Amino acid sequence: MSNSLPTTVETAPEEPGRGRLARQPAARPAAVVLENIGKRFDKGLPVLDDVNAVVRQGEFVALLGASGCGKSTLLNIIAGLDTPSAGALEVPSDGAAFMFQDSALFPWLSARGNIELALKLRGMGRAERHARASELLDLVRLGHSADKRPHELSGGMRQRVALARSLAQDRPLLLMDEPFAALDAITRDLLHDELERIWAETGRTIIFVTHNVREAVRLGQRVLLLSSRPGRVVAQWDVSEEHRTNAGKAGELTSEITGKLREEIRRHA
Amino acid sequence: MSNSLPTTVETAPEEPGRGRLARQPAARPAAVVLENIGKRFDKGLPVLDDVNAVVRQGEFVALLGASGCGKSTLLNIIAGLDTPSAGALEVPSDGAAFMFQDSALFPWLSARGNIELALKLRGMGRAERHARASELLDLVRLGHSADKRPHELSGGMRQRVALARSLAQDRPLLLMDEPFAALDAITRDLLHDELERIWAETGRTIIFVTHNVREAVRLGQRVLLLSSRPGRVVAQWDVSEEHRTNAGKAGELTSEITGKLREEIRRHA
Amino acid sequence: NNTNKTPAAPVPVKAATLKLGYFPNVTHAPAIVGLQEGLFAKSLDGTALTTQVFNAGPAAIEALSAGAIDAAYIGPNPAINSYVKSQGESVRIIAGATSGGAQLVVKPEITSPAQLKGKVLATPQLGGTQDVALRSWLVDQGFKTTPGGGGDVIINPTDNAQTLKLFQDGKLDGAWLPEPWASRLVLEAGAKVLVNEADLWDKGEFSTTILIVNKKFLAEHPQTVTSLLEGHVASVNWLNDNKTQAAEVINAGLTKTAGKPLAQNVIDRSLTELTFNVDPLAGTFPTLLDHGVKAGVTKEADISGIFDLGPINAVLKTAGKAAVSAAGLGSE
Amino acid sequence: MPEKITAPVLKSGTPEELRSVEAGLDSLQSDLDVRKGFDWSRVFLPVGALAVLLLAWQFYVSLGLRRRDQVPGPLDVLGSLGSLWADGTVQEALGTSLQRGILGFTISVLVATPIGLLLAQVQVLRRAFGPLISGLQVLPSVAWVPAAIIWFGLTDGTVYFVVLMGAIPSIINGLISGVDQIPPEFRRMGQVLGASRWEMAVRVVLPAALPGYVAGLKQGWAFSWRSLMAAEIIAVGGTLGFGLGSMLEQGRQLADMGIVMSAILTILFVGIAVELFIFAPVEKRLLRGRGLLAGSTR
Amino acid sequence: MPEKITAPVLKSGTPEELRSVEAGLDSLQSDLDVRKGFDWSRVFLPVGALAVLLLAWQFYVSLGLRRRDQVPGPLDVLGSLGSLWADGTVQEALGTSLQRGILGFTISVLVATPIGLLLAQVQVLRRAFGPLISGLQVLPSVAWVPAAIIWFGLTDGTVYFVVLMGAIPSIINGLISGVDQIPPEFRRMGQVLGASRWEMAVRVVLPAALPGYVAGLKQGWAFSWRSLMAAEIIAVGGTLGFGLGSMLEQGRQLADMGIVMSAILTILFVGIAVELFIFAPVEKRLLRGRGLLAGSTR
Ligand SMILES: Nc1ncnc2c1ncn2[C@@H]1O[C@H](COP(=O)(O)OP(=O)(O)OP(=O)(O)O)[C@@H](O)[C@H]1O
Ligand SMILES: Nc1ncnc2c1ncn2[C@@H]1O[C@H](COP(=O)(O)OP(=O)(O)OP(=O)(O)O)[C@@H](O)[C@H]1O
Ligand SMILES: [Mg+2]
Ligand SMILES: [Mg+2]
Repeated sequence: MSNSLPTTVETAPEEPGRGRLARQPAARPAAVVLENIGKRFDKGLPVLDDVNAVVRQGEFVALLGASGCGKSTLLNIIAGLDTPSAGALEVPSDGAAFMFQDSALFPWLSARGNIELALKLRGMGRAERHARASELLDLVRLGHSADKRPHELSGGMRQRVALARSLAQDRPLLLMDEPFAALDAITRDLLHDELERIWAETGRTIIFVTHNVREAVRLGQRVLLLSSRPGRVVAQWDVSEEHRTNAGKAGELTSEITGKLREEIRRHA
Repeated sequence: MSNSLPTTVETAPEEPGRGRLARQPAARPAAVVLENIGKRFDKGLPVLDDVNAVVRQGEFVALLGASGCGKSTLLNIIAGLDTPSAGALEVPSDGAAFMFQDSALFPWLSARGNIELALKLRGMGRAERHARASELLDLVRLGHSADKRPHELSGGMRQRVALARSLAQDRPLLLMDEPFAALDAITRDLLHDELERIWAETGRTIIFVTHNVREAVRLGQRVLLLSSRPGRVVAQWDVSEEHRTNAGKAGELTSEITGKLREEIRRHA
Repeated sequence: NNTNKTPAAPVPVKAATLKLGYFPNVTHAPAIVGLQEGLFAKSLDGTALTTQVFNAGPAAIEALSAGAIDAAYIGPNPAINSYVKSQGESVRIIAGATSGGAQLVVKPEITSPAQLKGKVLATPQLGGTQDVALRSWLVDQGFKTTPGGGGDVIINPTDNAQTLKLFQDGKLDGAWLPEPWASRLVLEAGAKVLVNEADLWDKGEFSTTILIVNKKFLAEHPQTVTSLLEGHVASVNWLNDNKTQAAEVINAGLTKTAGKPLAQNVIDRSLTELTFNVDPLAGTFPTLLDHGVKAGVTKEADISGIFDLGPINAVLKTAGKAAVSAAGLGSE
Repeated sequence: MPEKITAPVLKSGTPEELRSVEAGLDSLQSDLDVRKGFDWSRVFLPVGALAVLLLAWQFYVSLGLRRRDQVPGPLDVLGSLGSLWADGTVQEALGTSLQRGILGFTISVLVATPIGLLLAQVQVLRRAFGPLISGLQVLPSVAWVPAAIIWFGLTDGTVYFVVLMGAIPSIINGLISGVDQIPPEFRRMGQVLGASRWEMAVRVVLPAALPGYVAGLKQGWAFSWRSLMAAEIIAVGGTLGFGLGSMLEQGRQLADMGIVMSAILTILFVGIAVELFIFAPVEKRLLRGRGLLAGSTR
Repeated sequence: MPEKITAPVLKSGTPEELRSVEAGLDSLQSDLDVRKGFDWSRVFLPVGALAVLLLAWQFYVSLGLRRRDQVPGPLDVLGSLGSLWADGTVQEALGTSLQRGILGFTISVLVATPIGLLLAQVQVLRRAFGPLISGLQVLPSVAWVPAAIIWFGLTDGTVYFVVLMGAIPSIINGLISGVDQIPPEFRRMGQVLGASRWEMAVRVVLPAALPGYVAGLKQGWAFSWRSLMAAEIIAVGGTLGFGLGSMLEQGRQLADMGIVMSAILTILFVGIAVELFIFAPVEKRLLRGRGLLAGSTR
């Protein structure tokens, strides 16, 4: 179920999404359209060059790529936090929820305060805010540390607070930059399930970056591979229902993607 | 090849280390001895309680545990950056090299500058410093970004600079807190090999924290599992040469450790 | 200078330099004229003269006390204060310079002292000559005042320049001021003279500016002090002999030090109000002190010994003029 | 039998050698600190330092290098302070100045904070007015006196105007500096969370800049207090109350170093008290809340 | 055919709607900024703001609410400034003051920096002397004048002493505040790297605190300049040169608003120039080097 596209990207995957969701991604309108996006910082070499991609509403897309290839930069551009040096993009008018690679918690607020601020800024009332924050903290298994300040939390706990905060935002598009990198395998599994449940329930469009190919195959409906220097979408794979149920098939896809990634990295090392 | 020790820790593993190193860990003197270490912050519950462990000189030990269980706290105590609230410890008199969980690069120095500072503080001359820094940057595949400031580096690149900086320190004990968490699978593999090579060459004692059980089995001679709330060494496994050469055996050990980890986490969830 | 190699009996020597302080003000005309006309330079032959211009009394006294300057033209009050506080260790008055020239000027609609009730008046500084004069005069008129500002008439000790602005703005009803400020208020702000301080004193004479020296300097360099006094006397004489040129010379000096001359009518009126006289009018000093005590701004103090008029009398004698009196407050 | 040792026993690996004592002490100290309530060393140490300085002063005076009226000893000053206290002058001056200082500073903070935030957030305004404000900051208080007198006469309005003109630019600059040091990800996060300009300023930028802002407030307080002293010299007594600045000036007019030193000591005392009982606790709380206290000497 | 659009075309998902223009403009702006060399808006904007203020002033004056000699218009002041320039007074005053200000500030920095570092690093010293330094900071310049005259006479020593006493406590406090805000991991990293106390101070603490330190320097510069103005009033001419403070005081003594305003404008000009050509570039470089420029309005 793979198709490597060295330079061009199929804007609409022919294959429908996983069966567990009744929706047909191809039929749904695009949520994010990237057209020939290029980005260079100051005087440096281009980081992104001619990136083309379409993400349909409700899609769950995994973004893979070597360290430093431009994944975070691309998410920043999609979120409107950075402007591309070239190309055009189409994004939802009401912005995106974004979970940064570093947790970027506000150090003057407790874990709960950080989440409640996100809720407050979307206009939620005080009582509701409190209840919802507790819910989200429980979701990320941090109910017991709600009143700790970020500096009193471990790295993984901070990441979970950031995850909860990004979920607190009620936006149709959710961008996540390595959301589970600092978590142990078990907590990660639990949160995978939670994220999938939320995705299924709310129908959000999710783009997430990961270095864990297994995770990408486990969660994504589609996996995009970014090359390095310059970053470009060099391959994409659709993940079907079959990959999900059949461990062997999933393993096969995982090694295929890993192989392609290795090939990409070798080109530059 | 596993022995679960719910509360006590065998101070000297009976099994010799992997064959690829001729040394016999049990015969070598202890580098780090932790005796009934306890730690609580301010008014909170104890984070660590009655931690006992011995790490012999030249040993490569992996530390596993749920997110927030106290791994970083333990490393801080070993490094002398934090004092335990109870217990006694024995550490090398000349301190430890330490790679923090967050890269903690100095933002006013370039990647090279950060590494050179570490070299300078161990008293290395200017010319040698420059050459050694270049070497280390190449080692972590960042030769091309030597002059970038931390804020111009991607998360994974920052982590690699921090790795290079910790290797720049010439200390017999090296503590690493999730050193590869933000790296893609391929770069991670490359750096695993490099780290193993350096370990074999220099005979340093290495204690590293990871959430990747596979990585723990791949690199460690011994794997310690910390429980949560309070943190305590609840199990340890010796990783033999056999696990290294036989993929099946390694997979077995990995799932055994994962199972034990799951059990530990479930006790608290 | 100020060398003191033999502590037991210092042999008086001529000082290498004399540091003289004064204010860029018409009341310090003897200093300005002495410098402008080179009278000090001539009399101090062999001793270099450096000058220092001050804007306010405290800094001048502090400098004199510390030996940063050796002699200064100054008002009588700072000199008395310094003498009292240092138990006579700091300064000596060696000559008078200027007298007269202080008036209570008020808004034109105020024509009698009785109308002052509840009004706001200004003086140059709390406890200063004019401040004391105003307070004691008000007591004589039957008003009560307190140094804190309360009483029947409110007294605001304020910088003279600010007083002018405040008066122009109608925020003050009057002020007891020395020259040239009394003149400036009259000529530039339409004030009217209610009281001329001269009317309150015997023969209309009261000290406005005097010449003082550091006590130690006087002991070590009496010749230099005498030379200074020669210049001073010459300067006062010049002022009294050249009334027509005086305004021009003073204004030239003011332009150099203060940056700007006084308006012609202001300086003319000021000079008619002021008298230049080497007599320090020692006899008025006990009264000055009494007034201060009466007004509640000074305490009883002993100022006998504040004058050292020996040198000036020697100079006057050489010139064939009458000696001046210390009125029992020091050597003659 | 696990032996409980609260302070860690540091034994070295092979040669039994103590680990860098310095580092151990440092971390010990910072750890112990956090636990206590009010730390009395915060009061005793400065008082001790002051006592040492007083002794040095007494020693200098007893050398007899200067006339006693020029450089009075601590005891002379104490006597002078005592008599000023007895006739109520010190209390009056202290009360007047404190009231003016606190009111003036409060107004300054209320005026400067929104202006500072606005300038820090809107580039055009900052570029246009930032240099001007730095320019105003270096204007001496006395420069404002003529204008203040024209507008307010000899009333407390003049005093407050001079104080405001002294403190406001400093607080604005302090706030702007604090805002400049905010790590950009906080703003970016605010933007992601959909903060409006107002919410960004109040919920993200201001709290993020708080440590720098408090540092600016400290400098602003110093400016306002010094400006107040300058303003109180404009006029002594009369319609303007008698403050510490007036007392200092009066001492100079009367050539009475006892009064001058009494005024200086009182001003110094106010400064130390404000630091000890207002700024120090605020700063400490702020730093502790952000985990910045570890390793700091605050 | 990939169409190259440098500015992003922002189209919305379903209802074709423009994304928050504000955010777009902001990020556009911050991105463009970084690229340019010297940005002339940094000079034109403040000059423009000044021009607007001058016009407002002229307008106020032309209303004729006040007598012209009390509130002179910009043109009157320009005339007065012109004549002062013609006779060399302004140049002399400016030169003297600038020289003193720069020298005094430099000495202050050299003295205050080691003291500040020491206090920031050693808790006992900080607790003992920190409050004292905050107390000294609020002492008005005039409080130092009598002591300075006693010790240094009427020499430049007196001026510098007053300037130092004004600037040093402020710079120390600024540095301490900057050090307090250092994230603790930097110190910890320094400790791990085996930095000695000295290396820690110079290689870790000082550079980490640099943004806060520069903010403190700015406040210290303001203090030193204002103290200088106060010191220049002690005495005019003679052994003490004629500075801007003397010029201002002279104007006040003469009640000549033309001279007063000329002095104020010159001081303002110096303040603006120092901000524009010294502090602004230093700050900008510092912030840019640390990636703090994005989103900042500096
Ligand atoms: N502000 C900047 N200035 C200059 N170069 C930058 C800047 N930000 C990022 N870069 C460069 O852009 C490249 C891509 O960075 P980015 O953070 O997008 O990588 P990434 O794919 O997220 O990597 P990682 O997996 O390590 O997080 C890197 O080479 C980095 O050095
Ligand atoms: N300064 C502190 N004050 C209070 N509690 C703290 C502090 N530092 C750590 N903790 C608590 O100690 C516990 C262990 O933290 P630690 O950072 O050691 O976890 P960890 O095992 O490294 O977790 P992770 O894998 O997520 O990094 C956490 O519950 C955390 O909340
Ligand atoms: Mg990234
Ligand atoms: Mg950790």
